[in-house]
Amino acid sequence: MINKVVSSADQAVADIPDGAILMLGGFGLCGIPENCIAALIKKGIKDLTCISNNAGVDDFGIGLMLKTRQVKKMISSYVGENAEFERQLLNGELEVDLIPQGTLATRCMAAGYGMPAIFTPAGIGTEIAQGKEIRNFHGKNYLLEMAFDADFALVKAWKGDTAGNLIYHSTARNFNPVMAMAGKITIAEVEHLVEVGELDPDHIHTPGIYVNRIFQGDNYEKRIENRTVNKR
Amino acid sequence: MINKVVSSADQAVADIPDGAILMLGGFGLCGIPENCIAALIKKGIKDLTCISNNAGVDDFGIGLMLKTRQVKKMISSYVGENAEFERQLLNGELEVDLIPQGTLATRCMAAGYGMPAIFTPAGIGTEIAQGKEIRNFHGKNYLLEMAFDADFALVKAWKGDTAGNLIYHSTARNFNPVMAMAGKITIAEVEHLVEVGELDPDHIHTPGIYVNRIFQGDNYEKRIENRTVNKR
Amino acid sequence: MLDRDGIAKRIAQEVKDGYYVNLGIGIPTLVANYIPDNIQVVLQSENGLLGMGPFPFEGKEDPDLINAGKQTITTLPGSSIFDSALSFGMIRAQKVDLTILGAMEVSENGDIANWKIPGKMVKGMGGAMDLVASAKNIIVAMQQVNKAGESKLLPTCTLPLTGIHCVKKVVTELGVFDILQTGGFRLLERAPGISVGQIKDATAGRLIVEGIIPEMKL
Amino acid sequence: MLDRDGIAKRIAQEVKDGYYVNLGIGIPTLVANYIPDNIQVVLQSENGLLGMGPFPFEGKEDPDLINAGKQTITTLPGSSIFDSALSFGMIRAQKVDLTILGAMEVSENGDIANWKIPGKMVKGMGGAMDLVASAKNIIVAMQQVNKAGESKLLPTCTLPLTGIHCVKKVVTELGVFDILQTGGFRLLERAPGISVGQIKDATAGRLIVEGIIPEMKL
Repeated sequence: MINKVVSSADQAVADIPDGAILMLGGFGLCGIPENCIAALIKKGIKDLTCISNNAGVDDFGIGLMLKTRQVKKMISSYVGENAEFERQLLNGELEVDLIPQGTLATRCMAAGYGMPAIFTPAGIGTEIAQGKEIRNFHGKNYLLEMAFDADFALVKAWKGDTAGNLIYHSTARNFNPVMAMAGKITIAEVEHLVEVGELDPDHIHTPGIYVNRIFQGDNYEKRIENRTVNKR
Repeated sequence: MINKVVSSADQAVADIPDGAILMLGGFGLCGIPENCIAALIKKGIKDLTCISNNAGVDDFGIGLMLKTRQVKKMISSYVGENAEFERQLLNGELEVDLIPQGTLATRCMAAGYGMPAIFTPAGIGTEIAQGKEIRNFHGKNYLLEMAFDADFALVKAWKGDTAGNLIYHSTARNFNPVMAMAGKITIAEVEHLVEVGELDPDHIHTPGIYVNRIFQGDNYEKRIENRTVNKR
Repeated sequence: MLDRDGIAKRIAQEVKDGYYVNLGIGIPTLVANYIPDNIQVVLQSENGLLGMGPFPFEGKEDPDLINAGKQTITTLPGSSIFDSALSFGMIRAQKVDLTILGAMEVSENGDIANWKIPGKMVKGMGGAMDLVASAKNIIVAMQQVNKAGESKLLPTCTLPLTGIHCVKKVVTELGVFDILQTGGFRLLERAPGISVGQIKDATAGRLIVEGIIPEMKL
Repeated sequence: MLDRDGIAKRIAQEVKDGYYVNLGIGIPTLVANYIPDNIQVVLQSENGLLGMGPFPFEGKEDPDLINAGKQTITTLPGSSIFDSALSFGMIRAQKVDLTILGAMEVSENGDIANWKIPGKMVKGMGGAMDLVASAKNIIVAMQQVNKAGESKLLPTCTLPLTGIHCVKKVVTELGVFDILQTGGFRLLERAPGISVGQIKDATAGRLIVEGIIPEMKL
């Protein structure tokens, strides 16, 4: 097998330049590449375009990179509650491209599958369709949407092996597998880095061929955005 | 959960009519729906269109349905060694549509993902491209290929639960998951039918929403087409 | 007049045995509380889960297990997990039988607006545009009248659209309406104590009232 | 003149550390036997496996574990299994670094024919059309001269094509050839004991011979 292990988050993101187009896995605050985000903040690169379903909150996730003014543009489906985000957006300091969540996921998938574009009905009849090609199949209209072209994908998995094979846990899977497939360079951080042979080949969600670098993350905070419980 | 269990292969295929368009999972003789094929032969329906990567061998797999003259048309990527197949084809008794293997898989996937068509470079510059729309993206030509529209998908999994969730074993996975997603009605036969809760949600390859009927198969022969070994 | 739970309770009657259902945020989420025990229903959460269970007991929250509203939840026996692309794949492929959404406006031809108010901070459409463009059966749960007393069942939507020609049924605090293929809100049921006249006054779009309109049973 | 194993041995020199490689049926399969132990290479089998291992020991065959040639094989530590759509997805996305295929004919502009002979029973193209249309680096392993003594390195292919402008390099029993972007077979190496003259006689397409052509080292 091909060994994809790098020693740290810093090393993993060392060559990400100013102005890079990044994908960041996660849904809300669930399954986000916490260590990579911390390393990007430490590194201080600027003018990033971030493709990520959400933009974090003020003090967690991509919100931390907004605070340090490293993000030029967000491509997301829902940006949620984030005061700094709102301030930058209203001041014209931040570009935001809002696109339907399924379109976001499928444009990632298209890149990972080598498909240049896909057809989806999402957005037909809305402002999302403006300027886009519409095509009718079997009586229904679809938008032609292009595969993403991201320089780096930063994903978080539960377990990974040294060959870059990844397994996600529960709904922390979300966008991570499709983004892992879609980056020109894919960087995976994992809670548990194991030797090859420890993962069942049938259980692997992301084959290592899609992963360029993998490292053992640490100090996962795993913030809960909306804690809802039943009383016992 | 919704219980998808039917008592037998016969019950599972009871409403498949003459002339139906079927998908059959498997690659070569590996991971094929043996019990469903036996039930179709017993039922004796005719004029079937079979979308399946291969056509079995003379005495196993879809080859058995060729012998009983139940197949009108095969849509496959490689039909292999099958004397009866060859005889019927040369006599004009059987239609065969040969398409690239990746195109076959992706046209299944497109159906399962609700995408009416996909773009692939496979076949550009060849007779496969004749009459098809070609489109250039980023300097490369792609063919527009349509999602399949199959009446029934017959798949074989290793384990399944009563809610229709499926897990495949090793390379017997092959076309089964994409076909399971692609049938208007999907019928799954499994080596081990278990209760809900026995499968880890993270390990499920085909979510039960795609499966309409599931049954415990029996007497799996699992023929090996090309036995290759190392001497000890 | 129905409260939020009343609307949810009425919508729960639309959920049939064997359905896969996607519940939006807000009133739709409450529908889960009123699904009868004697039918088999599976809830889909578009962040990648089939078989959404109830909230966890305190102390049992798993940050890796949330729903599309980012709430901590649980799985059930028979649940499955998948990625976001497959989640919207099964939605586009119409494997989800019923989608229940909130809305700011619905028009008499089934258009829906529920994601953007010009001049206000826009949070994004999330999965709503995918859901309304793909779902075969969409029921909207909403307040029929806004705080200014204006109807939100309109001839045409005034807000930016989420999707067109997609809403099949609307349940409000006042009643239940089918949206006809040919256009128009056909009144099916009145909320307890609400008259047809009150509903007429609260419907700006074309209202169709045929025969005696029964009061809904909850 | 190289035998089949000789061709495979020479091609193995093209396999670099860190490569993911797809090996076609026939001579390409033999390449696996000659990959040096000191480099890390992963074999992809398009029926859904990364990390193809050797044949199993007798009695250890698993009918559920085969390669694209339907041969019983094994996995290795670090192997992963996936479905056919993802398998061709990674091929189309050019994640596979090197594809080694057999051919009946190759043209001087890199076209390849390897799936169909008119008048003969056609078995199908399998995954070959996907591989040649997508792969960033394709090496063809083939006999340069057929049994009738005719060259199969041609100005243009005569058989139905599998793909166009895709072959980067050809290794035959006589030599190693680059296919130039501008067209033509550029001779890189001679097989042991083979002269440039013999290669010229066996190449119907445009042959480019520049400087001294070394004999290959095996």
